[in-house]
Order: sequence, then structure tokens, then C-alpha cells
Amino acid sequence: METLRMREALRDAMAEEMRRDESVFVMGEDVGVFEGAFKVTEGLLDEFGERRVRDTPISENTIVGTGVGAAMAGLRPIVELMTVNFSLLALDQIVNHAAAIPYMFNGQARVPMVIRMPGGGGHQLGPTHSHSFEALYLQVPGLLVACPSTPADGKALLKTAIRDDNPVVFIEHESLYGRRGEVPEDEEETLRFGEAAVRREGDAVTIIGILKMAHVAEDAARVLAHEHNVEAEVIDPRTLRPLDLDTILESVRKTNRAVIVEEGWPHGGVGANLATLITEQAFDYLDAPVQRVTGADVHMPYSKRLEQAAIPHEEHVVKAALAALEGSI
Amino acid sequence: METLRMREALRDAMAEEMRRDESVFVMGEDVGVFEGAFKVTEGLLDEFGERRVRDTPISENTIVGTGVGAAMAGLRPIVELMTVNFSLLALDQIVNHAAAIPYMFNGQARVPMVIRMPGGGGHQLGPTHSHSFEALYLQVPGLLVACPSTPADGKALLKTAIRDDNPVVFIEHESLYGRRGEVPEDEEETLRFGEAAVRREGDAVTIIGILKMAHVAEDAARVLAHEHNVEAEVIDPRTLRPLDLDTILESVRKTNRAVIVEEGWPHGGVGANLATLITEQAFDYLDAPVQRVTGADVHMPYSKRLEQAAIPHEEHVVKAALAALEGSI
Amino acid sequence: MADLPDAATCYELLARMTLIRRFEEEAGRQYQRAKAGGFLHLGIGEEATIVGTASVMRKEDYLIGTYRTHGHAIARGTDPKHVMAELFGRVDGTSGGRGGSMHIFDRENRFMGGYGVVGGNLPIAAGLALASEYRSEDSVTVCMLGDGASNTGNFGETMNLAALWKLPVFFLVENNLYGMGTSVERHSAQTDLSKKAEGYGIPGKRIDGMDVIAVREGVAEGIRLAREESRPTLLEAFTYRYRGHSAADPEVYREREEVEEWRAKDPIETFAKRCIDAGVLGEREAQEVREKAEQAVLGAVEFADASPEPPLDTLYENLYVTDSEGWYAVDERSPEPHRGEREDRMPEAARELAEAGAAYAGQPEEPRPNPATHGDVQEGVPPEVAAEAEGPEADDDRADDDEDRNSEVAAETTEEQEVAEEVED
Amino acid sequence: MADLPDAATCYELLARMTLIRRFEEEAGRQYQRAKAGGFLHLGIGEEATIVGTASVMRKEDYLIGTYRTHGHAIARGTDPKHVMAELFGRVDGTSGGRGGSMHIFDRENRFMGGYGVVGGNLPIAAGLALASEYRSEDSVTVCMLGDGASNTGNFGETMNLAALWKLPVFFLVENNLYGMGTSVERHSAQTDLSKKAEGYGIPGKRIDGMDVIAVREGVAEGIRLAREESRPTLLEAFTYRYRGHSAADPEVYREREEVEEWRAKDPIETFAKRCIDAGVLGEREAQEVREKAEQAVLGAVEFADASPEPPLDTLYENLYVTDSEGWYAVDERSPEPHRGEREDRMPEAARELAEAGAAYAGQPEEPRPNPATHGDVQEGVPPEVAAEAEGPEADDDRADDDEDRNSEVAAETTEEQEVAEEVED
Ligand SMILES: Cc1ncc(C[n+]2csc(CCOP(=O)(O)OP(=O)(O)O)c2C)c(N)n1
Ligand SMILES: Cc1ncc(C[n+]2csc(CCOP(=O)(O)OP(=O)(O)O)c2C)c(N)n1
Ligand SMILES: [Mg+2]
Ligand SMILES: [Mg+2]
Repeated sequence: METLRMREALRDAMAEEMRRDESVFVMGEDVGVFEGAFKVTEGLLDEFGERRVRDTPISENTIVGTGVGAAMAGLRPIVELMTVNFSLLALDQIVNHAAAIPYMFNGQARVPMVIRMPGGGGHQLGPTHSHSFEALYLQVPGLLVACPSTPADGKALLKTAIRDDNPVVFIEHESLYGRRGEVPEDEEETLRFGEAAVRREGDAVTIIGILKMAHVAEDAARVLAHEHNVEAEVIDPRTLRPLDLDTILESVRKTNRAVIVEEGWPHGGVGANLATLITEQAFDYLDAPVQRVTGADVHMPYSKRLEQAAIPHEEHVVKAALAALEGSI
Repeated sequence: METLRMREALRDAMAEEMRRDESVFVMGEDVGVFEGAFKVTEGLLDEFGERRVRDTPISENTIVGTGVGAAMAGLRPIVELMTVNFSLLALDQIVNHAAAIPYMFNGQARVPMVIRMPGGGGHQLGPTHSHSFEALYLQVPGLLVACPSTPADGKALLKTAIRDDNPVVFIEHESLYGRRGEVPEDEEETLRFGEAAVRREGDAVTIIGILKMAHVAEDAARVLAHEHNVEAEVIDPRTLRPLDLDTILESVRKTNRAVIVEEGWPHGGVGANLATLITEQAFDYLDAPVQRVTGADVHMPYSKRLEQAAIPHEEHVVKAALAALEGSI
Repeated sequence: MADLPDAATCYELLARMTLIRRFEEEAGRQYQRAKAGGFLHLGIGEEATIVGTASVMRKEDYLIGTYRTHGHAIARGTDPKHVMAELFGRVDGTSGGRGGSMHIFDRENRFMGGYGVVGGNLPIAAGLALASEYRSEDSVTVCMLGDGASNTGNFGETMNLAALWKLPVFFLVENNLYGMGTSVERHSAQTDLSKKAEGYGIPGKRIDGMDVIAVREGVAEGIRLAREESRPTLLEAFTYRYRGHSAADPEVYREREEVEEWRAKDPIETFAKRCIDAGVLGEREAQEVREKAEQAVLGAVEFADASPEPPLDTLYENLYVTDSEGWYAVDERSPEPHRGEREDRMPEAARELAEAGAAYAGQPEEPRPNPATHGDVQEGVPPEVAAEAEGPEADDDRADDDEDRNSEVAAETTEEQEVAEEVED
Repeated sequence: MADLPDAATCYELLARMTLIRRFEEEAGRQYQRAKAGGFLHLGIGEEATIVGTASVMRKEDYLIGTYRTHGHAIARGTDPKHVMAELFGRVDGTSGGRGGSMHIFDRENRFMGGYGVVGGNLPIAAGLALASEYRSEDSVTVCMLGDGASNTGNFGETMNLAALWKLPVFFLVENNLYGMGTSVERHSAQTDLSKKAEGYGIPGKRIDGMDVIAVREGVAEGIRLAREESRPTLLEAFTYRYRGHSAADPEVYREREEVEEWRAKDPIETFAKRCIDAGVLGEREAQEVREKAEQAVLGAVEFADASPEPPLDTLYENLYVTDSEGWYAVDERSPEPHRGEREDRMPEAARELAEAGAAYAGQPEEPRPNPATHGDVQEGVPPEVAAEAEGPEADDDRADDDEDRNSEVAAETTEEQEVAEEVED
């Protein structure tokens, strides 16, 4: 085990896979000379050169589409979109091309590519630069969707994503890049998509969080234990497509209560989807409606005060868990 | 009352508002000379001329963005995107501009525009041309989202949308354009956003459907009544943002059971959102989990047989309602 | 005028153009009979551009096009029977019936698709070319696009990337003067489309797209520049679609005279005449080519007709690649509308429901109006289509409307019940 | 070289450029002190292009720009104190603290925004111009964009639409040689950006963007063409940002010599010198201009500091216009993270939670590393910033990392606790 920051773990995943497989390459805005807007591709240009680490113009739809074409011809592109916010410009290539092509051409073409992009709020980047689009991407058949919260998961999932023959939307969180954690040194350490992590065991309530909110969920669980004598089980799904519903259901059947915390918008969010799946499959086990804690229903304001008020914090999760435990909100 | 097809009702709404307000104009691909890919703008060029009925190049993001700019300067553009499928190319302007601008500039700018676009499957248009993106748009704060199912609603909601000072995503269904219905002749007949229609009263189960599925819901209710002696209440929300949750909850508190039918994808769909809202607010009234009937989790296949298998039909709704009534699925 | 190539080549060019023409005519007819559904975009009139281009490509080169590409696949070597089967939505179709007319694909012949989104194929072309360059392969990508597509954001983005990275790609604008109902003058400020990419470092030329030899010459040079010098260029080929944009298009935006004018330059007739005049081919060969095309196309219809419908349990097939690592379990479910994440645990009910859904598909055995054309159809039937139609064309949702301008057409329709389900009365 | 205008104009040009320069320097300093957050893109070095342009616009004309537009708003007439208050995220900011540095807006002065998405402002500019044309108004829209923005899909789409519809719009490319860390040669195949829109029917010219008089001339002509002849054109102004792309940018992509070279052409110093040499202005006036700028900027900081934080209950304000018809009820809810559609029925709890959330915001009273720059910061602090910084700049998430190359910088930081919440240990 070594201790790495998330950005280093992700970089190592790319570097190792690039060493392992000549067909893997990286392209995106400022991934080369600048080493990535968030420095995730640091050192890659030096090691692999311009052929395999390609700076692109600001052309999101074409960057992704070029990746699609290269993937169809057998390469394994890792496309970095500078942030998830700009992926809206590439959505046609992601949905109507990357995700649709394997199916619509009946398996004659594969699109083994990874689209990496960081998102999330908390850094006062304001309305156009703070989106959480997990809920948008999980809707789309044909895509795999990962959203790691720890360096170990980030590295292992990214390696899996690169080796997988399906198009993967790989969502990172800007606030987690500096976060450190233990990472196995074994280069063959990958992680299956569709395997949730139980971060903490408990029997009173199940708390599910993704990305940065996976940590907020853990923090809340600690507060619940220390201050309220409530043992919460904390689950990080790690991938949203496929989703490890079994692990979640197993937990909910034990705790009979669930809270979901995410940073995105409330309507049609990750929480809405998960709450529905849980309720459909474990209705008779639920003692209270599944509680959701989400970002506020606004475009992220710049003011730090407003921004922090729009983002979930551990207090909200604690409150929601207590509400679930009282059987009433 | 006159009997109109949906496409005529929508055209009348535009024509009347254009006569009423000089600042209203229409732009989009082939809306002029060609009179609209689905003939919704039939006759408008003749009556209003090229200044107010503007054919555009194939440039979705710029078409919407031009509408945003014109709206910010005080005009009231009606932008037609040929189909909802191509709106993915315009999503940056819709989400990061139209929806965000009023908020991010703190009310100094308004974006009174309507983005009309038809979608849906059922005509063998295949993977890239059959999307239902209601669930995508309802997520976005700052937008209003309408999805009318009858000519009367279509006309009244479109008039409201045109007069409203917010950006409105107005989703039409390609299969409903030829559908006829009674439409009030009063030009001042508008319809508030956020008022669901109760299409049929009943006390056994609440069925909620949108767009074409509003009709499938009604058909299913008839079958339930005739063949199963079950009186279903049928609700068409008509707008998804704002959503008339009160009418839905009132019904569910009476019937204790709900079925939602939509054409879109299952994960994170309209049904997932609605089911969660219902469960959160009426948990103690529910005798069974909310049932969802959605389109299949694939890109719409071209083959008529596969396509029809991927789209909900009344049988599915009947089955779901019966499952809800048995208290088990 | 450029010289004719040898007789065998001329024969092959004529044969291929004739085959495509005949195929497209038949596709239109089958569409009228509702054997094919959805949108149908025919390339009739554009054969010289299509065949001229494909004829100078190597086997290892990639071709990628728009949603009007039946001919492109055939020109590349795809057997027409697989294209027809795709239009019929059958398992032996080029995309197994999943893609339809707009999404033809043939990996083996390196026809890299049919794309329904205008301009969507452009970046993909850049990616294919990038792969060739990346692996130091000799192959070149030829990317076809319409005049209307030159207005998409992808056009500028892709031209810049291709020029910046010196990709082995060649762009051919099939300028048929219209993007749907909008003429070039009304959709593009720059009407000389060969100049449109110059600002991005991609020089262009204009050629007569009705002259298969001129197309060959122009494309050969473009391919050479891409292959040997990694210099992407663009060619604007003037061509014309005799038919409407899609099978049902009232064509209010153009004059019948214009269509006649272009028909007079018919790429197949003029080329046949030239070959015969030059003594390179004889009348007999011209006749033979037509007969072979006839046979191939009728055979294709027969083949397509005999090909099975896709089984319902293939609904989720190929949505994901699941064999790559052998372990990866997709959320694959029964072929029915979704009823919760776990309905794979109730297979009998699922089967029943799927059958119920699929039952709505019906199996058209005789001519009927096509449900996908409503909205595209307007005042009456376009002349060519009407002349050929074996069944009258009608707008499903107008079929039962007496006051409708289509009423004469609709009145002849016998399948009103079939479409009535969608019409409120 | 173009003639100097009258003394009053020269004074005004110099004053405005000096004010913007001083404002930007102060913005950088306040950012170091964490009074401003998020990304901060400074226009230092680009003042001649900004001021030259705004100085030949009429009051009724629209100006629209990128995310680097503090100066543009000020040039248009916005009081610096409102721009500074926006950077501070306060209620008196140009966008009430909702938009931040990237989203400045001033309706009254027809500065139509600051847009964070590269190229996002282009179609909006076309729309503003369309509105002028539609209402037969005389106003012209001036649209600023970066060199990097010329690669976006919006560029081609908007150029074509503007030319096709003959919109009264004028485009000015602020070519500062880089899009973030990528030089023009590495991001655009066509490096003469004035030619980049020619393929769309928009002719262009190049000018020296460091010479305020040259900018005035070029822009005036472009505006005239737009206003009088409805002919959209494009101007490429060569300019340079002395600072990094955003406040924290290691600038590995360029040489210090290059920066020095451009600094030698400083738009303010050269213009001041020219005015003095020509006897149009005296040393005294040049000094006065600096003093006024100093006062204005210090006043702006004071004003911004005194301006209140936005109240929590305004979180949902202006998300929707609700007064248009007087009846329309939005789903407006309490200012707290969502906990179901009906939490407006539990106001006390909501209030409590909102306060809890906002508590995380803190109120920086002294210099601290800015949490938004992590990832933008790399090896050490850019020279100019370092020279001016009152507090050391550091990467929040690296602040506690001994092995980090920022460690010397980080070690000086006293607020490690503040950022530690984000760091796992
Ligand atoms: C992005 C996008 N916008 C709109 C459409 C609808 N549409 C289909 S074909 C077409 C016209 C395209 O014209 P052109 O590129 O000239 O090709 P042609 O049909 O003439 O071969 C349009 C607008 C589409 N498929 N994709
Ligand atoms: C669509 C989009 N892609 C990427 C970014 C990230 N980004 C912000 S500024 C920038 C560089 C823009 O360069 P240029 O247009 O030359 O403007 P400059 O910063 O030099 O003024 C990039 C890539 C963005 N904001 N929007
Ligand atoms: Mg065309
Ligand atoms: Mg620049």
C-alpha cells in the first residue's frame, strides 16, 4: 500500500494502463503541456510523448467524437473533458454516438473509451462551473458510469474502465483530487463495476452517498454514533451504471431505513432514482420513506455563503437520518 | 369549441400570440418555406413573413443561443428544434445559458423564450431519432417544462409559455400531432403551468401518464373498468416543472396506489422522480410501492417489432395496476 | 473532360451506379408498401458522387456518411440484400434491424456508418483517421457530408482538428443544393462550400458530382493527399436528389423545372452514353448491367422478405459488450418495458408482457400508409413517388380526415383501422 | 500610425486603462487574501483592446464578453465598486454575488455579460443583434472572444448565422496567443485568426491590440459596417495577458522572456509616453490619472468590504420570474438542501439547516489560501502574483503535504485547519 492523493492515483492508473497497452492514449484540453487543469495528467506528456498525450482545441463535441471514431477503429482513448460542465457541449456524441453505436450497429462496432471529467461544487466557481451531472448520465443505456470517492477506488475503477470495451463516463470530484488514501501497489488491482462498498457497518439506518458526499455520509455516521447513539451503515455505490442494488437492498432490509445524499439537483436526481429502486424492491421492509439530501434546486451561486447553503453537509444527513428513525419527517 | 388536430392547435397558439404581440417570432430549421418538419408552423411564413418566421441553418446550439440573446434584449422567441433528439447539441445553451442567466445575473436579464421540440418513439425512426428527454429537462432549475397530451392543452399551454417570462422547454409528441380534440375558441384561454388534469375519476388506483402515455393511461383505465371492475383515477400532470404534486397526492391519498407510465428510459426517469415524491409525501397512505411502466433501457431499435416491445402499451399499465392492487408485484 | 478509364472499370462504374439506382427505386416502392418504415432518404441522382468516390478507395480505407447511405454501403461492397433486409428491419440487415435506413453499417467492407444526426459523423471520421495515423497504417478515411451539414458546429471543430493534427482524412460535400427544404443560399452565407473550410486550413475544390469520372479524379487526388502527405482537403461535388428529402416530402421549396434540368444531366444515362459513344461499352453491356441490377434488387427483396424478424429476447443484445473481461454483469433484463429493477425474477410475466407489446407491431402483408411519415407528408404525393407507388401514400394521422387535403389519397387507403388507434375521434 | 484624438479623449483613454490595470492588480491581491474566490481571470496587459473598443461604442450598443471581463464592464461604465463587490460575493455586486468574476453583468450600461463557457457568448451576441435589427434599432452588438474560442462549434455556427442574416454585430478576437496553456499554433490550424471566419462570409483584419488608437480605428470601422451596412466583420487584436490564465497558473507553457517582450509594449505606458511626447497630455495628468485610479480602486475595496453577504433567504431569488402574469407559482422552497418537495412546511427546521450549511462558508478575515485554486496551482507561485501577494498562495489540498513541491509556500500558511476538512489524513 502506498498513500496517494486522488489525482495521483488516477494518473497512475492511466500511466500503468498506457504502459501495458499501446492502444491507450489520452486526449483533451490542456492535458499535455499544462498537465491538466487539475493536474491529473501530470507527467504523462513527459513519459509518453505527444502521440499518446494529445492537447486538443476547445471543441468538446469533436473531442469526444474523435475518441468515438478512434475507439471504433480499435484504439482505447481516454478523453478528458476539462470539467463536467462542458460535457453538455459533447452530449450528442456521448448519447447519440458513443452510447448508441454498439447497439445500433448491432455489435459490429465497439466504443472502448473513457470520458473522464471532474465536477461538483464547493469552490465558488459559480453557476456555469459547479454542476453535478451524475443523474443525467445514469439515465443513458449503453454507458457505464463511475463516480469514485477514494484514491484506491479511483485508481482501480479507472483501470477497469480503460480495459472495458464499453464507453465509460468517469466522473471525478474537484474537491477530492487532493484527498489522500491508501492505494494497493499491485498493478493488476482492478475493481468490478457494480460493486458497492460498505464503508461502515450499522443496523439503524443505511446512508448512501456518492463522490464527495460519500465522505459526508461517513462524517454524518460518526456524528450519529457519537452524539445520537445511532449506528448507521454507510454505502458508497461507486458505480451508478451498473448499480449494485443488491448490496443496498441487503442493508436496507436490515436497517429498514435509508438516506441518500448527493450534490446534484433534487428533481430526477440520483437520490430519486435510488429511492424508487429501494422502495420498489424493499417496500415491506421500509419503516419510513427513503430520505433524500440533495443540492439545492438552483444554479450554484458564487457567494461562498450561498454556495455552502446550497450544498449538503453532515448536519443535513444527520437530520435526515434522525427523521427516518422517528418514522416521520 | 372547435375540433382541431394537435399540430393545428399549436399553430393557432403561435399565430394568435404573434398577432397579439409583435415581439413574438418563430425560428428554427425548416419552419418557414417547408412549414416545419411536422407541419406545425404551416401557414405562418405566409401570414407573418420572413422577419418573424425565420428558417435557420442546422446549428442547434446557435439557434437556441440566438434565441437567448434576442430574449435578453426583450423579444419573445419561439425556437423550434426539429426534434428533441437534436436538443442534445443545444444543451449547453439551454442549461448553462437560458436556464442560468436570470439567476446568475441576479434578475437583470430575463429569458422569455419557448423551445418547442417533438420527441418520442413509435415511428421506427430508430436509435438516434426516438428519444424521450422529459426526465432530462425536468432536472434543470430555471426551466419550465410542459408536455401536453391534448390539442386543447397544447394550445393553452403554448400560449401561456409564450407569455411567460421564463425559458420554457415545450415537449411535443410526434405521435400526437394528428390527434384531434375540442379546443376552446377564446383567444385568451391559457392554462397555468403546474395544474394537473384529472382525466378520469376513480378510487382504486391512480394512474399518471404524460404525453402519448397519458392516452395509454386512459385506455388502460377503460380496460381496468370493463375487464377487471377496477376504477382507476387518471392524471395527466401536463407540466413537469412546476409539478402539481398536490393533485397527485390528493388522488393517491384516496386510492392508496399509484402507477406511472412514461415512454422514456427507466433509470432516473419521470417515473422515478414522481414515485419518490409520492412516496416521500404519502408514505403512510401507500398500500403498495408505486409502480412504474417505462420504455425499455435501450436505444430505440428500428425494427417495428422490437420498437413496439420497447414502448409501454395499455397491457403493461393494466398489469402494473393489478400488481399494485394485489399489494405485490 | 477527363479521359475514360478502361472498359472493365467503366463497366463496373456503370453497373454499380445502375444497381444503386435500381435499389433506391425499389426501396422507395417497398417503403410505399410499408415493408420499410421510419424515414427513408434516397440517393437517386447522386450515384456518380457515391460510386465515383468509392471506386477510388482501397479496401482498407474507411468510408463514413450520413443518413442517406444505402448507396454508399453498396458502392463499398455491401450486398444489397443486407441493406434491404435492414430497411425491412430483419435480422439479416446490416445492423440486424436495429439501425434502419439511417444507420447502415458494414464493418467488413469498412463502411463505418450511416449517422442520423447531421454532422455527427464528422468527428468520428477524424477519430478513424487518427487511429490510422496512430498505428502508422496506410488507410485513409473518406467522410461524406451534406451541404446543410457544413453549418453544424462539428464542421468547424472537426476541420480545425483534422488540419491541426494533419489527419489522413478527406471530406466530400455532397452538395445537392438543399438541406431538407432550405436551399444553400438560404442556409449558408458562403455559397461556395469549397471555401468554407479554408479558414480552418482545409483547402477545397468544386467538381461536377454528376460526372463519375470527374468525381474519381477529384477524390483520388484528395485521397492521395491524405494518404501520402497527411493533408486533409475538401471537395464540393455538385449533385442533386431527384426525390424529396425523405420519402414523403411535398417539395414546395423547389420548382419542377429545376428537377427536370438536373434529370437531363442524369449521371447514369450520360455516363452510359459517353461510354457507348466512345466505343468503350456497347448497348448490350448497358442492357446487361440493368438486368443484373434488376435481378440483384429483386433478389434482395426476396431475401429481406424471407429474413426473420429479430427475436424479442434480443432486445437488449449488444447494448453492452459483456465478454471483454468475462466477468462484467450488465443490468440486462427481460425484453419488456421496465417495471422495477428486478423483473428478471418474474420471467413468465415478462415474456407475456413483451409479447403484448410486440403484438402492436403487426406484420404488414399489403400496402398501407407508413406510420412514420406523418408530418413529413404534406400536400399530396411527390410526383416520382406517386408514379411508382404501388399503394397510395398517406399520412397516418390524417387518414380519416375528410377535410384533409390528403383526403383523396387517404380515401384509397384500406388500412385505416391500423392507424386509427392513434387518432382521437 | 494613426493620429491621436483630442486631449480630452486621450485623457479619458489613459484614465480608463489605468483604472482597469489598477483594478485588476487589486483584484489579484484581494484574491490572494481570499476576499475573492473561485477562478479569477485578469486582463492585465489587454487594456488597450478593451478600452479602445468600448471607447468607440455608443451608449445603446451592446458589449458581450468572456469570463475575463472585469475591465470590459468598467470600460463600459460600470462603477468598479460593483465589480469588486461581485468578486467579494456581496449583494452590491454586479450580479448580487451570484455570478462571481466570470459572470459580471450590467444591464444599465449594456454590458451583457461575462460568460463562463468558452464560446457561449457568441450565439447570444447574434441574438442581441437580431433584436436590434428586428426592432429597426440602431444599436450594434460587439462580441469579444478569445483565440481559443475560435475553435468552438459556436464560432462557425454563429459566424454563418450572422453573415447569412446580415446581423449588426461585430466580432473582436482578443488574441492573447494562448487558450489557457495552449498556444495558438498548437490549438488552431489557421494561425491567422482574422481569416478564420472568411469561409463563413465574415471578412477579418488584424490589428495591434496593444495600441489603443489602432484598436479604436479598427473597431470604429467594424461598428460602422455593422451599423450602417449590416455587415458583420471580425477583427483580430494581438494582445497579451501578463498574468497566468487564472490567478494560479504555473505558466510552464511560456518563457519569461516572452512575457518581458510584451511588457515592453505595455499599452498604458506606451500610450502615456506618446501623449506626453506629442504634448497632448502632461506628466501631471498622467500622474493624476494614476492617483484617481488608486482612489477609485481603494474605494471599491472599501465599498465591497462593507457590502453585506447575500441573505440566505435569497437563495432561490431570481431563479424564476414570478411576476410576469402575477399568478404563476414556482416551486420555491426554503434555502436548504432538498429534503423532499414539502419542506416548506417545516420552516423552523429548514432555517436551522440552512444556517448549518452556510456556516461552512466562514468569513475570511485574513489572508488564506483560496480553496478554489487547487488544481490550478502547480509548481510555486507565478512571479507577478508572488511579487504582489500579501499572503502566500497555496493549493488547499496540498497545504499539509510535506513532500509537496509547494511545501515552502504551504508552510507559511496559517490557515491549514480551514482547508483540512477536505484532506484525508
Ligand atoms: C443535428 C440535426 N439537426 C437536424 C436534423 C434533421 N435533418 C435531417 S436531414 C436534414 C437536412 C440535411 O441536409 P444536408 O446536410 O444538405 O444533407 P442532404 O439531406 O441534402 O443529403 C435535417 C435538418 C438532424 N438529423 N440532425
Ligand atoms: C466550453 C469550454 N471548454 C473549456 C473551458 C475551460 N477554459 C476556460 S478558459 C479556457 C481557455 C480559453 O482561451 P481563449 O479563448 O484564448 O481566452 P483567454 O483565456 O485567452 O482570454 C478554457 C479551455 C470552458 N470554460 N468552456
Ligand atoms: Mg443537401
Ligand atoms: Mg487566449
